[in-house]
Amino acid sequence: MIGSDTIGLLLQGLSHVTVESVVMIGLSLVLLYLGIEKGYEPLLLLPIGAGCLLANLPLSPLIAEDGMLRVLYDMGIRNELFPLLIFIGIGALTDFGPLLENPRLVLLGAAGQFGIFMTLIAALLLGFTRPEAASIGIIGAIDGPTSIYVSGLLAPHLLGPITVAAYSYMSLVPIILPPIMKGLTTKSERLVRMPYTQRAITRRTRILFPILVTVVVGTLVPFATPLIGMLMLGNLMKESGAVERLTKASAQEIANTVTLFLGLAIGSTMVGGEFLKPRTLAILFLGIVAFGVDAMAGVLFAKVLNRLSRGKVNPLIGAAGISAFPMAARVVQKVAQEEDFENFLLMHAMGANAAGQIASVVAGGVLLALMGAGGL
Amino acid sequence: MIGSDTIGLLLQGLSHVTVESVVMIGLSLVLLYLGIEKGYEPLLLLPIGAGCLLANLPLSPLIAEDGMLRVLYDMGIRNELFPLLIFIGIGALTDFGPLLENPRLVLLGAAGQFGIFMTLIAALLLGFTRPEAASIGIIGAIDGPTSIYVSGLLAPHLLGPITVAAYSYMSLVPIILPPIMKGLTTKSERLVRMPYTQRAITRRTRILFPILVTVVVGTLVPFATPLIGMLMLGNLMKESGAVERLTKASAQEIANTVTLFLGLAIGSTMVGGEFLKPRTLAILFLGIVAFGVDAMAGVLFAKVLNRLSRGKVNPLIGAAGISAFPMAARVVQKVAQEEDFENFLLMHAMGANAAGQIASVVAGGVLLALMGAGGL
Amino acid sequence: MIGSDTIGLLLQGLSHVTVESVVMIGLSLVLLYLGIEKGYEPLLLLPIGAGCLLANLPLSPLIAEDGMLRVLYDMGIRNELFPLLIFIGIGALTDFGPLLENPRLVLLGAAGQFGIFMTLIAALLLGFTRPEAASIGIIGAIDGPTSIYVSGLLAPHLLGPITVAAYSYMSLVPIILPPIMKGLTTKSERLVRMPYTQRAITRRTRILFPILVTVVVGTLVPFATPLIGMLMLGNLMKESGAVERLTKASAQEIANTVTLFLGLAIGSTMVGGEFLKPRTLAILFLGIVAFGVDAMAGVLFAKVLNRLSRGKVNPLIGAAGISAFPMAARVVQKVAQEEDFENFLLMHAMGANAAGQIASVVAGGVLLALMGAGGL
Amino acid sequence: MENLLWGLQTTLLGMGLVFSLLALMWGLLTVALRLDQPSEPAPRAGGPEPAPAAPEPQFPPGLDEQTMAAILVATLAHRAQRRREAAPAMRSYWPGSLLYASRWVGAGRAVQNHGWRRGYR
Amino acid sequence: MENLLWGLQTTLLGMGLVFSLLALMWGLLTVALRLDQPSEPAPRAGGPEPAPAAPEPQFPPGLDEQTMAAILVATLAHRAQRRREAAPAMRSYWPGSLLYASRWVGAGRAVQNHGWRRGYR
Amino acid sequence: MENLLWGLQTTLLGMGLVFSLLALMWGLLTVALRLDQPSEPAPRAGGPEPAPAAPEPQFPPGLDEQTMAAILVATLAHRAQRRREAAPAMRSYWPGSLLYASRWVGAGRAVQNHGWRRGYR
Ligand code: NA
Ligand code: NA
Ligand code: NA
Repeated sequence: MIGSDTIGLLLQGLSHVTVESVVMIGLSLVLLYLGIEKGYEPLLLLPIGAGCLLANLPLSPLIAEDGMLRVLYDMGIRNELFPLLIFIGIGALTDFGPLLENPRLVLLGAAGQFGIFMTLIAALLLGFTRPEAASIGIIGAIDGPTSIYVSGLLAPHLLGPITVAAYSYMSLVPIILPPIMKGLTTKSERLVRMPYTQRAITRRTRILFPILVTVVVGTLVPFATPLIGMLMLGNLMKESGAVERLTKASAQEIANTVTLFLGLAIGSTMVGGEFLKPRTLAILFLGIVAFGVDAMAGVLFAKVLNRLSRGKVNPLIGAAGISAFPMAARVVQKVAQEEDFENFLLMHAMGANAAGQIASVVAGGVLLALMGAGGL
Repeated sequence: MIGSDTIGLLLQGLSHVTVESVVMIGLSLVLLYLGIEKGYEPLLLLPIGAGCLLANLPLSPLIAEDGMLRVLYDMGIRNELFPLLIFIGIGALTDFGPLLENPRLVLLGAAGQFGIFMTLIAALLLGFTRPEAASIGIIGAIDGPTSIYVSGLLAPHLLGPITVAAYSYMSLVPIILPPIMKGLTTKSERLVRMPYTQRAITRRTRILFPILVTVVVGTLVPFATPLIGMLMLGNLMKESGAVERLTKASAQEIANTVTLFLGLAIGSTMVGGEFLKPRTLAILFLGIVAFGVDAMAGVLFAKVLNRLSRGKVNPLIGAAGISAFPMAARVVQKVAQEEDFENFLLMHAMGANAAGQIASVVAGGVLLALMGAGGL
Repeated sequence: MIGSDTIGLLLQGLSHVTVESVVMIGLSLVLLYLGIEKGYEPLLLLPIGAGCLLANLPLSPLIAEDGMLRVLYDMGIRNELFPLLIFIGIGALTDFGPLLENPRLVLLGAAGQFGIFMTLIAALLLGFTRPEAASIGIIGAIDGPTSIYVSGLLAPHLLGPITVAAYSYMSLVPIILPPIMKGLTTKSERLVRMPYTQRAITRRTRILFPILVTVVVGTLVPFATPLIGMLMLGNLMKESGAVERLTKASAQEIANTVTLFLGLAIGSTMVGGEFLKPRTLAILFLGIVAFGVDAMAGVLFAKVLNRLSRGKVNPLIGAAGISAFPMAARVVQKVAQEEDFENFLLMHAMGANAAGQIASVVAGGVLLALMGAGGL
Repeated sequence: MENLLWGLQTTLLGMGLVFSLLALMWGLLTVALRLDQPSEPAPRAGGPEPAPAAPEPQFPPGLDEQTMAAILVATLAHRAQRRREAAPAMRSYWPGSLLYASRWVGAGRAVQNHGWRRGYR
Repeated sequence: MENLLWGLQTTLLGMGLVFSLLALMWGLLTVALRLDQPSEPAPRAGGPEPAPAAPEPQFPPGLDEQTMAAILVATLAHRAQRRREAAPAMRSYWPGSLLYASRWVGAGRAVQNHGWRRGYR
Repeated sequence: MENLLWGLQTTLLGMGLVFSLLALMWGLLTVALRLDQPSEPAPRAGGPEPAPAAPEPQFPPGLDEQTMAAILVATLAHRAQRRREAAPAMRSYWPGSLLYASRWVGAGRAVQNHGWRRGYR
């Protein structure tokens, strides 16, 4: 028999609407707006926004036990499977050729990770714990899956804001970088043309490169093995040309499916009270610090190289060392062309950018090692 | 040493053949025949038939512990992941434009759910328990994933016959509907031409629609959040046009893979003694009741609208409110053309049909809420 | 505070490099070389090599708890899901037409499994346990997923070397088979032309064939149900023509994704001390025995058929009965053409080859039954 | 008997809820659509401008209209053929989907394109 | 020693089972194929009708046979090129698969198309 | 305060490690690339041979250069159109990827193609 209490129970959805949930739904609408209308990394922000919206509906069964969003979270976030699978696809789409043609660019990638550590210190000063600070710092890797992987291990409760910050700012790279690049360089520096080598990269080298990097980095920083291993596995599959079916599957079917699941699952971690704390704002603020410091360090280091090489290095390409593959390289080319339309820096910038990609992963592993070794 | 008992053990397959298993294998052959030769929803009936066949072979390791069919069941049926993933794909393939052009059609979708509750009462009278009766009633949603989702929660032991009934009758819609439509309408009613509005639906509206529906339905009927949320997520991805890769993955790779796994897993629940009970026949009978009552209620309600609008609504489109997307709309157009070859009802029928799709999901959530609130 | 011990901890990767891990990494490089440069089944050997490399890096987190390679292993190797999914795709790509046109070729498939049992005996003599010997023998099935399935059940610790042996030798079929074929046949035998029947195979027969085989084999050898069931499910989907989307998904998206995961997971089982034992060499040696005995038995049995049919059977097609689908059939055609350019044996060889595919699966099931019944 | 009563209550409550929810959606939709209209400036203000005259086709010497037409037909036929042969991955919309059928739908609409609000019988 | 005995038994039993099962399958197939034949009405009854004569090709004025051929060749070459370039998803059958090779297979069959039962050497 | 100290230490150690690792990689790469060079025999030894003269284009009678060009253009335009329309699955490389842009990249390189080691300003 259906009693009078049933009616009350039927309205329990409405009665569980809270201020927090309304604010969070508003926030998810903002994420959807940024993704759809503003075009900020829609492949990630749309699923994250949708996951956030669905998780904050009152009494949402999707995040209850056996709820779909929780199933997805357990399937690939808790064990870090999803970001690693995405890395295979990224590796399959990355061309390390420009880096191989000009190996000295490797160092630019290292400089572009300085923001990670500055942000870590800033986060400590704001009162975050060490693992939290390291997770926030990793926004400065400016590489989505690396941020997800590291913060998923060190501070899973901050996964939501960190991922959102990482991807949002990454899509803002064309806006964030140019003022920094112009402010730190002189016009004559920006006019430097960089010559190209005649060096032809053999297929053998292209195949050996990912293997070599995996073995060296993996041996010296075991914590980086999963990240660098999957990135280089994808690259090896592409360069070998022997397993086109697998390369395509990694870069398309697997990457698309995992991106959708990953976004939904990360969005579902952004629930009400846990998210709506001042620290979320602090993370968003620290994220922009991370991007800025990265770019500055990259450009300044490139200026040093410029001096050392007696003017043969255009300092602009330092900004491509921050990672944000491959947008940063295009921004560099655009800024260079504003000064000299015929200056063709793209391939050098691509080299620095690929170096930044590797350096981000290395920095992620180093950070995990430092936390695992002496920080926890 | 291989002894004489080994020979006996080798023949244990043959010795475990039972009457039930033979009957079930025969039944699986019928399902395969319906799917392959008759073309009744082969995408579902072929995997279901195959799953049923493989599960009923003697001592089948596929349904033993760690057997593949059981693994698939645990992967996506027990936690309802598979029907929800399929809903993303359905949403990505559904065009709510015709409904937005003519929002009053929404009510036709509501009328087309009457069969759910009539069937529930009939099932109660036949002696089914309340959760079983509700699960059987949901066949009247005339929407595959909704039926699987609801009966998977309320009465998983009936999942097999309910799914088979839902999909079989759905493919019979072109045969079931016309006599009901013709019997309940007059020739002059069937001749009514419905004019089209000049209304243009902006992209903004198309994007806001899925979000709005998710928030409203999810807040008022939390039990419907997973179903409506995933349907609308797929639609949002499509209409946004910002994540084509994810839309394609949802509608193709994910949908295809999940359909295969879902069918196999559901087929594997139809095992011998558990299935071969009079109640299975009763479910098949009640399923046809559900379809009939749905169609009648839809047409009769459209007749009421016809009166209220002074003859501007063709009652035939009521039959499209039952869901069975998108077959029902085509059947309506075909019946209308038999009377007047130039009558172009398709877009109105599509609107009613999309309304039926939403209403089915809402009805599924309402049913779960009523069961959760006062019925269990 | 970071103390002096941290520096030691940071170098723990280097300090955990062992002789075994270096040797294993060298071995993984050999596998990658064979796959990429030599083209030995790169779809499997590249992922296996990569998995082996990544698992043997010092302190590899990929094989720690919740490490990605372990997650993949648990996802699809422990429960045998992956090889069975691959079998669906193989079934979808196999054409049993040539076998149906000439059903007597079925027996050639049976003869081609003799190597399984000879190898089993040889392995017993070398001191392997019974389950290990059976797992090594199954290399003689000359069918990748069957080897993985059977050895995964009987001796999972030998999965790595057995899979590597199975796939490596399979890609060597064009080198292994011709000398055996030529050594065991006379020139006049190799010149035999085999006529073709006029028999047209109806669609009905093509659809009934996979169902019939599943029911018969599954009833008589329940242990073979998963293997034969999935192979025939794929074939049924293809021949029915009713579920093209599912067929395509099985043969492409699912097959590609699972192949990658399967290879990585199997590679990750080949870790240091466990692998570097004399028994691994023994397995590689026994594998080549299995291939040789299979081919010999197939050719000799075909010679018997040649006598019985008064010279109407070309003994070369016996070599196609070993399975190794579809390479073996092409090798047969090539050897036959060396003697008589116009001799067109391909379709007969394809028939024998398809028979070998079925017989391999049957033999795998029989072996499991014998082990389960009297051998463990 | 108690079950029957429960069933009737469920029916009443269930259909009531379904209808109310969809009616609410109708209301919201109507409001949303009304809000949406003003954002589109009336496109008819001032009447449509005459379309610019199509440029006269120019043929290179030695390539007359017939040849051009043949090339065009061959290309179009080939394109259609490719489209038919193509795997599902190539199609933006599935065959049989609403969008794919848009030309037919368009034709049907053209026949009946009368305003919804104006009297029509 | 015991192991060896067990191995021999396994071999005997195993090969026996494999052969029996496949022989059983042979029998079933033979029966199934025999049952299948009657359902096809003999297609030769009355002899095959002569194929209708191919229509004479019609060329539009100004577009002679050479031009038509050139257009055809360009289109076919382009199609083949597209096919080669296409991702695997575009192919109905995998390269090297039996079905893809059907023309070659057909040719080979044509050479040797003699009844299986009639004497042939 | 202790946290700050830890942070500074982490920064020092972290950036030091990152720089060392990448410097190590630079060294290894340089060695690897140097080892790689000899395997390619100097292609310039003896100077490049003159390319064989392109064969003169042959036109069938009735199909002049203009028509050929028209056919070619139609085919190329169609191909480009197909490529643009194609689903991602059809493209070997994603639009915007480095490889897809190879012609532009090539052009840019041609402008600046001077040896890295030779003096250049
Ligand atoms: Na970075
Ligand atoms: Na419905
Ligand atoms: Na075999």
